[in-house]
Amino acid sequence: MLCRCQKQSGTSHIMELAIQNLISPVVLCFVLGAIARWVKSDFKLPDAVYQSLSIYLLLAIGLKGGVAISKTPINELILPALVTLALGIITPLSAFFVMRKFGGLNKTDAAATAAHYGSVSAVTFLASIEAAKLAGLEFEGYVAALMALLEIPGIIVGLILARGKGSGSLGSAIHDVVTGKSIFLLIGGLVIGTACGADKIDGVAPFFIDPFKGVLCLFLLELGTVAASRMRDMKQAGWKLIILGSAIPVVHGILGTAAGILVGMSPGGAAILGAMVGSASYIAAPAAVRIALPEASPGIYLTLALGVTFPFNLILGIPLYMKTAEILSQL
Amino acid sequence: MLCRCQKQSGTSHIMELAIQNLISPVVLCFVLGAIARWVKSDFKLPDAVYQSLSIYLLLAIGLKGGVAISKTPINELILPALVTLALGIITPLSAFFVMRKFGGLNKTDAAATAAHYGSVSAVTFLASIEAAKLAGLEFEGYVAALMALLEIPGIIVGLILARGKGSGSLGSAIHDVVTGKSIFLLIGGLVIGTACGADKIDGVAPFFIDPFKGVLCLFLLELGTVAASRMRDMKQAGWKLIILGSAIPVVHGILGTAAGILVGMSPGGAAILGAMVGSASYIAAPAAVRIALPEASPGIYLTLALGVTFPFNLILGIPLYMKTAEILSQL
Amino acid sequence: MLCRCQKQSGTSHIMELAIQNLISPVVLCFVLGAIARWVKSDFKLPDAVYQSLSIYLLLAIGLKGGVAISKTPINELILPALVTLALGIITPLSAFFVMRKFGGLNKTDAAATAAHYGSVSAVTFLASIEAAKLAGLEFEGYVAALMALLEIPGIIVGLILARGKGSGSLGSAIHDVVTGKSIFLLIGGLVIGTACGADKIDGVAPFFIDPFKGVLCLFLLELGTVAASRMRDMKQAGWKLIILGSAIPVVHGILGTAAGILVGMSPGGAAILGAMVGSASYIAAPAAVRIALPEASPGIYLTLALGVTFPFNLILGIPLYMKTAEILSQL
Amino acid sequence: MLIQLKKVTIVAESLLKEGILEILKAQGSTGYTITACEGEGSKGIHASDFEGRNIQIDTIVSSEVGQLVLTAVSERYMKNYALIAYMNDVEVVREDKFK
Amino acid sequence: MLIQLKKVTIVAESLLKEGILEILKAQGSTGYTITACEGEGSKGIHASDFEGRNIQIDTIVSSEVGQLVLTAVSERYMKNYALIAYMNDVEVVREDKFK
Amino acid sequence: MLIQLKKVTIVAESLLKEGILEILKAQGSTGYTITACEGEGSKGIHASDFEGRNIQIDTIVSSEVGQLVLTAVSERYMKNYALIAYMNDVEVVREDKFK
Ligand SMILES: Nc1ncnc2c1ncn2[C@@H]1O[C@H](COP(=O)(O)O)[C@@H](O)[C@H]1O
Ligand SMILES: Nc1ncnc2c1ncn2[C@@H]1O[C@H](COP(=O)(O)O)[C@@H](O)[C@H]1O
Ligand SMILES: Nc1ncnc2c1ncn2[C@@H]1O[C@H](COP(=O)(O)O)[C@@H](O)[C@H]1O
Ligand code: NA
Ligand code: NA
Ligand code: NA
Repeated sequence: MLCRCQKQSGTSHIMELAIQNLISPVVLCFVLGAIARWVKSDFKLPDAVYQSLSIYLLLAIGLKGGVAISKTPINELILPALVTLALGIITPLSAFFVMRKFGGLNKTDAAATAAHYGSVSAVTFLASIEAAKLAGLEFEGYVAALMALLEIPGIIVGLILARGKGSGSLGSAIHDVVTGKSIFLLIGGLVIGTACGADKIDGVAPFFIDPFKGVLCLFLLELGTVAASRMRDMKQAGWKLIILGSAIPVVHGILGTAAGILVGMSPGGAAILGAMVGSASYIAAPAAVRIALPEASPGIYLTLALGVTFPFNLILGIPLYMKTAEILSQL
Repeated sequence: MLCRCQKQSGTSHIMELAIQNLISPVVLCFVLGAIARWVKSDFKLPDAVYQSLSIYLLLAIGLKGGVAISKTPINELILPALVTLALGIITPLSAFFVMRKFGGLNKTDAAATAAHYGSVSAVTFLASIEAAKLAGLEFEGYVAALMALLEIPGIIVGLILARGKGSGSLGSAIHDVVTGKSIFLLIGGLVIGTACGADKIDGVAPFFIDPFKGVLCLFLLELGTVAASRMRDMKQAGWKLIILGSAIPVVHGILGTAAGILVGMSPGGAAILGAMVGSASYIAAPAAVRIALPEASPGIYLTLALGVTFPFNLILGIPLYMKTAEILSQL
Repeated sequence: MLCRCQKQSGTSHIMELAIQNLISPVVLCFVLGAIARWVKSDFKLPDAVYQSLSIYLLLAIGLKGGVAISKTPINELILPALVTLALGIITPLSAFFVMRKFGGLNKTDAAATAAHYGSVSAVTFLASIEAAKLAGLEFEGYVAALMALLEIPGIIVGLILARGKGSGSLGSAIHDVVTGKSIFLLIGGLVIGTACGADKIDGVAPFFIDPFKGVLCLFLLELGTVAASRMRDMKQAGWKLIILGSAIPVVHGILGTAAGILVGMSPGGAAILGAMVGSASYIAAPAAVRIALPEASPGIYLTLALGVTFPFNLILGIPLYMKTAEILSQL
Repeated sequence: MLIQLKKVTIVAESLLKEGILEILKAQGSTGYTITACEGEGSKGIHASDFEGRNIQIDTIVSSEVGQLVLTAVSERYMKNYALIAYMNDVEVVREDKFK
Repeated sequence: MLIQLKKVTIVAESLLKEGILEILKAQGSTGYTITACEGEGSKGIHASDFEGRNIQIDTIVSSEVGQLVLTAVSERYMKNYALIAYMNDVEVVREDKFK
Repeated sequence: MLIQLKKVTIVAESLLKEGILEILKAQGSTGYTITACEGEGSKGIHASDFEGRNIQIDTIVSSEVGQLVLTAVSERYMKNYALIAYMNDVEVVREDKFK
């Protein structure tokens, strides 16, 4: 009875969290961008600036994460890192299985989609951090390092799953993934942040740390217009896929959250890990998949990642993972 | 006698205000930009960045204004809002009348120009805020909301004035105005700011609020080069129009200031309202007018708005409205 | 014996300084950019943004320098200014001589290179300021004004040295140099900063001052990729030139440092002056030289300035000048 | 394997983008490429710098569609707006993409 | 003084940049010009907005090289990627730059 | 209604912008369109990244003016600067805009 009662209050709490999460500059800017597209406004962030904001965000995430690593004893990092790597291998497999079995996708499309769900969406990661802060939850600073770890394996597993189906060598595909600008900047930032430590990074905080959230708003404004375009393409993906695009993040997200709690992370940190695991990449993965798996249909994987799963996580997923973390941490 | 005496000290005070207003980073950057053009420097802010600065400024104005609205009891807002709307309908009519009667413009050109004077220049608004701060004047935070209100009706009245003269439907013209990026972002920012309130907007203040004035400097640097090009086109407009382009802001500006005082705004707020009413739009209005009134000559309306009225207000108009507000508030 | 002992500890101290200098966000971002090029990452800061960061940095240097000038009694400025001008005339002559005598360059190429070594690299200047801060050294705020002074004469002397060899009029070349965007913005910023003074510039500090170092990081990230490309072109320049490209900054840098100490500057300020004098321009000079001396080979002067001398100063030169300043100031 | 088609190029102030694209679609063009550009011509003034500079729109079409596009665009915009339009021969791979 | 050559133009999603440039080099082109652009065609979706929009690659080559480039590019990319390719005649100054 | 003219295209390092535009005006061109671009050719190095990359300048002119422009540009710049220049036939609407 206590359990059910808790569950009920939990449910209502999730709605509150969801609403509190919704009414934030970050989420509302995303919504505003989507509206811009829907009302056919001519708003458009110039390409050069949109790309530069990406560069800024990834480098800044890296720097912040690096500082956190420099403060964390290595043995505290090992377990979360291993679990993150494991999740980066498991989740593309489960996504592949689901997409083949229930989604009716061919092998290449399923593998391409799996690569996206195995990797991570940097913006979902950031949104989950904002949500955790808003909810007053503490979290481990090294989560950004986990994000970097989570980006790569999923993509590689996805490409391996598609193999045989023609396409180039795996080696050159992996080189492309690792030197691709998004992962390169993230890892570069992590290394610089770790090497410099908190004191020296402090000097660049007024650029890389303090205005970060505002820059994220501007980025999401543009991402909203892009996501809204993807939502229009949903017919191509079909209803079955759209439902799976909401179900997979729930499963993966809860899995990630539970794993985080299990290895002793704080509820906030576990929820953030859950959001990462539940998210689907739409920056690093699409570029890699497009080159390595040209026959896969971007109309499927991009629409799922950016048109379905990203908004789902932003609005419902993240509060759900936070609530899950809270409940699990009390067990 | 007291009156004359006051007037004299008033006059000298205006000069002081004007000089104090002139020697500010914002104004001097505008002047530097104009000089760049005059000495044929190759300085040029890349287009993509200039557009992004506009986006930033409009969104930031909106957010700030929204926070102010969220703090203001609605009944305090009603009267200033109504008076602003009224001014947005009256001023294009008076500008139309003057341009037809004294400016010798044909109906279309007069209506196009009226649309500009009926709307508002966001940068003049910002410059008046800086000037008010510099002069130590308090003002109402909700003025940004008034600016949003003032942007639209003037353009619509202008388009109506031109009607009959061929051109497309008014409905689609209005759709274009409201979804045009400048007004869309301003209103979007207002809504987000109002919904989030001060606490949540605080998190993005290091991006949207603190560096705002510096960004404005960079924007004005480029705007200076654009305005200097317009000043070269003054021959096309003719001396008569240039004189009117300085007289109209004085009349509208004093009208706006007086109206502000009348509805109980502070001297600072009334002066800012005056600057808005006295200003001529050169972002939203030109785009709308160009599409809806193609026969109207941009060589007239753009030169007046950006080459004559904007620098006039920046240098002389704003101090004048501040002095006017001070005098009227003491009556 | 004391001297030798000092020298030893001095040497070790230089290594420490060099390492401390290396492990900073600014330098590591430069290295990261170079690595991006070496591993063939597709990282690239869009051109429009790179140009805008230049604009930002130059204007900000100017504003800061202007504030410093507004606080400094003129008579304190005169001596350093005169010595800077003298160095701006001497160093292109010595570079020309060395490049002709030891570098085996023809007259035009030697003059073109001399113009670069006579002028100053803004980014080296900034890096030396960061290094001085890191080392806890105080320095004179007016060094930015010295930098502006040092930019122009070297270029003009270089062009004069090349004369006779066809090419256009010196007058129009000088006009181009002075109205070229980099020098125009620097001087414009200085004038605005001086006119406004500390109080008014304070209002734009959250944009122009606080995030400055972070912006510099982003700029150096891109500059690293550009410099790495230049390093690839080193074969064209040849080993003799590469050695000279490291020797000249040492000589000029120590000369500049000594001159700074001589006119009574602080050790920090003298080291910064040394870094400026030892640096070679790769923004203002190349543009001017390319137009005025088209026969000169960019493969030589650009590679020397950006591929050899800039990284040399960043990593070894600056600590050397700081150590030199320390030693000389104790004499 | 190469087929003779026309490339129609329209350089115009960027405000006209939507309208020109509508014309292209209506006249039977199956695709287009837009490039940002600047320029000068007989009409010195552009409506708004906030709206960006000029755009160049290229579309590969059959000769007949090309004629129709040029006529429609110039009739609708040439008088009042800054705009030029021209076309030239191109040899294209895979003609089926343009039908 | 003017020599008749071909200008080959390829408009493609920007991810293909490296691959296309490799083909150009392999087939004997001595230079190229790249412009950023946007567009629409038969393939609506592009891989990643982070990677930038489309690119247009122009290369001035002899007629034979032009044929080779068009064939190689369309064989390698036309099926799966958003790409068009065409060429037209140009009269060029200083032909030695293109050999 | 369509008139045969020439489109002259010049791709050059962006520092040359002012000089090239002067030549255009002097030789009788009535307008031009500039696009930002990047590229590679025989001259690997460009003067300054701060000044931006290459520019492409297009101008629609008569055949005679085209010849003059090509000659003037190549004489003045071809030797020392990174630059190519060529022209091709175009069919233009409203020839009066180009005279
Ligand atoms: N002769 C020309 N050659 C190339 N582009 C031109 C020419 N004339 C005009 N343009 C372009 O077309 C735009 C509009 O021209 P206009 O309507 O003549 O002002 C200009 O801004 C240029 O970009
Ligand atoms: N008919 C066309 N005319 C001009 N550009 C086109 C045309 N069709 C396609 N394109 C360009 O080529 C790109 C790829 O086309 P597609 O493979 O058909 O999607 C588009 O994004 C356009 O930039
Ligand atoms: N064969 C070519 N095809 C297209 N563009 C070229 C070609 N050769 C050179 N270019 C362009 O012209 C510029 C200058 O060429 P160059 O003088 O050969 O270095 C290059 O940066 C390219 O943008
Ligand atoms: Na994931
Ligand atoms: Na007004
Ligand atoms: Na120097």
